[in-house]
Amino acid sequence: MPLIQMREALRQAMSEEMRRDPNVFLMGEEVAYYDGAYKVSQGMLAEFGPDRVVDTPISENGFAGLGVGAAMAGMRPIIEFMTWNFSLVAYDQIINSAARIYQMSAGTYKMPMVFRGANGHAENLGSQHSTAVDSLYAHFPGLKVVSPSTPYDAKGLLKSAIRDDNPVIFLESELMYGFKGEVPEEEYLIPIGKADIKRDGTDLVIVCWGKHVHTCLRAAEELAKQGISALVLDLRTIRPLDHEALFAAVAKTHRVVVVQEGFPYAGVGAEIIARIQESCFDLLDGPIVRVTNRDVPQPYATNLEKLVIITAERVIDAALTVVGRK
Amino acid sequence: MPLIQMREALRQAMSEEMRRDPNVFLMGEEVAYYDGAYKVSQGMLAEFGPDRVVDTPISENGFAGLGVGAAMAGMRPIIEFMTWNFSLVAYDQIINSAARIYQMSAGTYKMPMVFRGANGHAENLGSQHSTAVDSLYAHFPGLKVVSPSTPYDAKGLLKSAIRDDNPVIFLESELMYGFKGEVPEEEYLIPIGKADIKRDGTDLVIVCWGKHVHTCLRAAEELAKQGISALVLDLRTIRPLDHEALFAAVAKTHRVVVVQEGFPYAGVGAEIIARIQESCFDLLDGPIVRVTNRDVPQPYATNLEKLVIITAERVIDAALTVVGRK
Amino acid sequence: MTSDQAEPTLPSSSLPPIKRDGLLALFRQMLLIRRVEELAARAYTQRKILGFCHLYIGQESVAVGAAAACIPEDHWVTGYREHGQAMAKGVSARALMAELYGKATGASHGLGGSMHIFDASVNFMGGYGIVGAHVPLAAGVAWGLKQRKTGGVAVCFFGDGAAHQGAFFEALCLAQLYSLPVVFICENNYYAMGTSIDRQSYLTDMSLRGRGVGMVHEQFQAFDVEVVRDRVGAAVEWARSGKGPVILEAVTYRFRGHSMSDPAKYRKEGELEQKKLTDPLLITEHRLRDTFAVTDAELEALRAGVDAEAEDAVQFAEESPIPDPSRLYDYIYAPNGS
Amino acid sequence: MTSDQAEPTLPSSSLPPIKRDGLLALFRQMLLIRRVEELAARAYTQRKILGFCHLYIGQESVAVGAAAACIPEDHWVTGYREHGQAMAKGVSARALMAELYGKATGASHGLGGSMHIFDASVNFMGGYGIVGAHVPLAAGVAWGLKQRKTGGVAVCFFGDGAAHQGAFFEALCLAQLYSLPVVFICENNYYAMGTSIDRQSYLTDMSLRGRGVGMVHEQFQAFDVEVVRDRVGAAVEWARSGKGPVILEAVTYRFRGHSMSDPAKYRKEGELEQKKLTDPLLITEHRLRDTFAVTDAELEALRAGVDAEAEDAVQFAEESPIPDPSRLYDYIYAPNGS
Ligand SMILES: Cc1ncc(C[n+]2csc(CCOP(=O)(O)OP(=O)(O)O)c2C)c(N)n1
Ligand SMILES: Cc1ncc(C[n+]2csc(CCOP(=O)(O)OP(=O)(O)O)c2C)c(N)n1
Ligand SMILES: [Mg+2]
Ligand SMILES: [Mg+2]
Repeated sequence: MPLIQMREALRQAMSEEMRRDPNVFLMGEEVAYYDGAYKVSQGMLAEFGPDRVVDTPISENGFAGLGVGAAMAGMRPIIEFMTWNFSLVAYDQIINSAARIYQMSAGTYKMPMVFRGANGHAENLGSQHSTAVDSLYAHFPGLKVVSPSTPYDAKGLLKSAIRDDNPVIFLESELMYGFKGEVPEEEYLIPIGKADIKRDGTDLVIVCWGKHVHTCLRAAEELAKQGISALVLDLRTIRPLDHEALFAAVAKTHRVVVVQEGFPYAGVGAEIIARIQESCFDLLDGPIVRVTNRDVPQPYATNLEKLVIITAERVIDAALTVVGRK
Repeated sequence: MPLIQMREALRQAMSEEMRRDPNVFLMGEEVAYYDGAYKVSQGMLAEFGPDRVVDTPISENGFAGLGVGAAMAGMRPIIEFMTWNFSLVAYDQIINSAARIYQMSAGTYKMPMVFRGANGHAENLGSQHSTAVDSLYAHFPGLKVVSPSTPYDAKGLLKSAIRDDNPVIFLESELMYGFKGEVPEEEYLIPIGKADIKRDGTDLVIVCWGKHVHTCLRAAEELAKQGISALVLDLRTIRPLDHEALFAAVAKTHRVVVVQEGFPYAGVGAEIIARIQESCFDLLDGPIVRVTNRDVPQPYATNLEKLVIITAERVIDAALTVVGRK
Repeated sequence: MTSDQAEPTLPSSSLPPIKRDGLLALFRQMLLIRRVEELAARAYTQRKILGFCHLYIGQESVAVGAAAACIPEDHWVTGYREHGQAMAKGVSARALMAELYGKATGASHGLGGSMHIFDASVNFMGGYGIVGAHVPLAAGVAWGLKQRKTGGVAVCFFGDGAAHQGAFFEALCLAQLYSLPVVFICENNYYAMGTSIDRQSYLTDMSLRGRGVGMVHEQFQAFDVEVVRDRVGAAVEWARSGKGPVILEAVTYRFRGHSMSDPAKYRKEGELEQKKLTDPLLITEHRLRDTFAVTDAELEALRAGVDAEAEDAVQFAEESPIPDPSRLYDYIYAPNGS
Repeated sequence: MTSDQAEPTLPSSSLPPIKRDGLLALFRQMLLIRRVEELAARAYTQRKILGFCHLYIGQESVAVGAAAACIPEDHWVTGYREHGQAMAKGVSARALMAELYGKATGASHGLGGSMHIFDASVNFMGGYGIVGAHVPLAAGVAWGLKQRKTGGVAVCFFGDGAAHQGAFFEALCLAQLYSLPVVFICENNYYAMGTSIDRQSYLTDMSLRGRGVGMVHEQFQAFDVEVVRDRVGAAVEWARSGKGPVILEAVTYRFRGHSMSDPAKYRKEGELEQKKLTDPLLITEHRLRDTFAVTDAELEALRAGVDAEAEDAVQFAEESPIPDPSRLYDYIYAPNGS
């Protein structure tokens, strides 16, 4: 299987779907002429032309809403936010338009569209450019929220997202665009809503998604050396949650660490804890431990930033705590 | 003590603080000439004049940002959103400006301001006008989030919020503006960050805030008739959470119901559950039960709406479940 | 870098002058909207209609004149004060009234209510409650109509208040940049809730927003349905011919409060009475009598028909079933491939 | 309802013509900014400065000319490309460079970085990363300055790209409605990242946005620092005298990529070379020589002084301590009454 970068996998997904369906188009800042701020859409303008790979001015609220309207008029837009930080100026359009029109029109207008871009912290970008938006979107019925951790998953999930008749929030990571993985030549889809065991284990489950799946895999490796067998469950889809996979992992291990980028308060991690304790209370040997960013706005300086973000060490610590070794 | 409406209590708080400090001003849609969309600011234009009670065009993003800038220039703005639904178009200003400037300027510019308005569902307003924004703001360090349930609390908390040197999100309720309660003539403050036991009890704690404190008190009364003694803990402040009061109530009752308006996924309720299980795991007799809105966009029709919102019956049900009577 | 660009002006429309039957039909439509809303107001006071209910009374000439200038392939997107546009575009009085009643037979099956009317069969795309937020949607609809080469134009209605929202501005920029077939119609009814236009804005002609983005713009007095038909006609022709978007300001007036709970004390003394002299229904009735010699008897018959249709809508709404609770979870996610 | 309003134009400023020493000082300031940024670029390639680093090289005349037109009581609010404005307003090269290095001695103690420079002692109010979002802040600063009768004016810098954001538009509307003492300066450097002005906008003169809201507006070529001083001078006088806000477009050009990672391949063939002929440093150097007979020796001495100051800033940054980890939680909430 060819080894390709995450950005190429995403590009393949978009290009294949655009070849398949003339209604799919990509719109966002610098996606066309510049070949993408992070080169995700490199070469797509050349293949599909300026009507289907569309540069916008800096008007996230405007072009998010434009995407919604286009979806209602029969298109299948892919709206790229250069990073999800900038989606906050378009928040109303995503919540009050994209997520709600299908319901408030009683099914008259479907919303087949994808919002995608880089989520969460990159490096030394400071507080305004490091927001993880997972919970801000997962909160709302009407949206699906996906966050892949490998090129393989990214391609299969993005293709499913583009074919989905509902608005899908697709969370990528700037730090992962160059990450390589195997992706088959032949077409495949990965269903939205299915978690994936990235490493099996018996002593505890580490629940994670997106870029921190790799942090967790590194932690699991280290834990293995200490004789602790960690199951790394990659949710892949944040909304809807794959209860079956989640609860099965809890039933198997009885101990849980949840790793969630971003702030703890009312984050996705809190939701996972709430659901596990609601449904698997008696299966738990002890409290679930969360690993999140420290609860402070992201500072610029490297030494402070390192204190704030999630590291394998912090995941290991949490794992040792839940297995009673700390 | 005089019995006054919630709207009057809020007005007293603002007026007293405006008399006390010339830098305090109120800005928002219809706050001045119209006397407030919900008459909260009735008469204030007459007393304070158009420089301090200021009508705006429909530009929430603009005037939220204007408030931030004014705070940086030494004012203490109170920014009214006619309802918090409309704050979603100003979301970026609240998150990326108000909540973060103090940190990213390393303390150079404080942000002494209040954003306030009606939160959550009113009646038959449909999906775009019924959003409970609690978790969308409580998620972010840098913000304080307050939600009073009585005129007494509202006045004391709003005065504290106006004097606070940080941005405070103040969540009121359209359905409660006419709600009456006793408010003393003499000045008082209620500190931000302190919960209040609105009814004591021993069998379970019902954690709640804002308008649903009353739903919970009704439920507690009904439960009492069935021989179940419920402690109703009114958080009053959602961020920062009063851990002391919360954990004490859990330690006392061992059984918890969390009542949170709005959607469940990554809501404030999930956070409360996460914190309790993190800190009081061994104190719990069984799973904490959440009562939230049903996880659907708010429908217009009354019969559907009633199925979606929180009712005393649903709280009673949850209480019976946690005490093992169901 | 150009320091300025010439501002083109909109020509007359090429629509033929309206004939007797045509004008009678427009009059009937305006009257029907008025009557249906009067009955809605009555039902509201009876608490059969709940929540917000924003009446269009006084502004009927705008929606009806615009509809007369459009073809069925044109798609409309509006704010929350949309009963008039919905009916003008073809939503039946029954479907509208049943929606206001929150009934399963309503245009949005009772899920939307007054602010969220939808009907794909007549290309009526709602009905939105966040002021200004639907304006980008209209640009997107125009994008879709253009890409799919439907020949249709998007028409977007919004108020003077909405012309202060960032979403509105961004939509103008995008529509102009991409030369989208969309006509923006600002219905300046002098007020955003209780705030008069001169208290919310330095400029009081919202079509001038177009100047800031290079868009063709025009303000016109919209009390006369024929004028509306001509000016909107010119604008949709412009957009349809590929020349790009247009922004119009239709100067109008609302006779009722902002919503049912608004006593509208903010009006100037005598202002309402003054404006009622230009009631669109009056103007068109005079035209019918003066130019087309329509008789009292004809008008009486027309009125009776309208009354019957409006009352029938109420009865339909009254008798319709409420939404089936089992459907509550049906509209969160669309089943794929449906 | 008025259909239009006369558009006033901005008079000349009443600033006295600049003298030899004055122009030398402006030249020195521009050169210092240039030099500091060149050293920042070097440090960036050495990975001593991280994250985003947007250089102002080529645009120095705008910030320095504007500063020459302002008084200390004027407050500045800017975007993320603000090294030049920060220094022009009085932030020291040391405090700037240390911030870029993420050191405790930086303007924002290492918490902000390149995009978030703050210094209350010179009324430099940052430094914001969300394009356009700081424009309403400037209106608010103006509100505060006006209410507190400080005599100060708010000055807001932003790019051509920012003039497409809703926040920007809403801020213009509010500033005009409330007649706030604020000067909006759009630095049109031809590009928003890789998108040239004519590819992002139908109108390419962003000062024309003012026409949509009735604001006094003017575009001018900003390569000559004296011209900037005059035009910004006229604008701040206008605002200070209570006449309301002004929007200016300063036509400029950035010589480097958007950020350090941008190879800027999107420029037209020969465009950069062409623009370098109007390098603000060149223009002013010629003026100094031609009009004020400044000698080679004088310029050499000036350059040496600038180099030394810039190198000193680097050394200061290098030697400064990193932020104390114990302070991580210090800046989430301000202690009340502090
Ligand atoms: C973003 C937002 N802010 C505020 C409101 C509350 N609101 C509803 S209608 C309205 C006035 C709108 O005025 P205008 O646009 O002139 O339309 P009109 O009501 O006159 O038709 C306001 C402030 C809202 N729905 N959305
Ligand atoms: C809301 C938002 N969208 C996108 C970005 C990413 N971004 C940063 S700078 C920039 C270009 C801005 O161009 P302009 O306003 O002309 O300023 P310049 O960089 O030329 O100084 C973009 C798109 C952002 N920071 N904020
Ligand atoms: Mg209006
Ligand atoms: Mg630029």
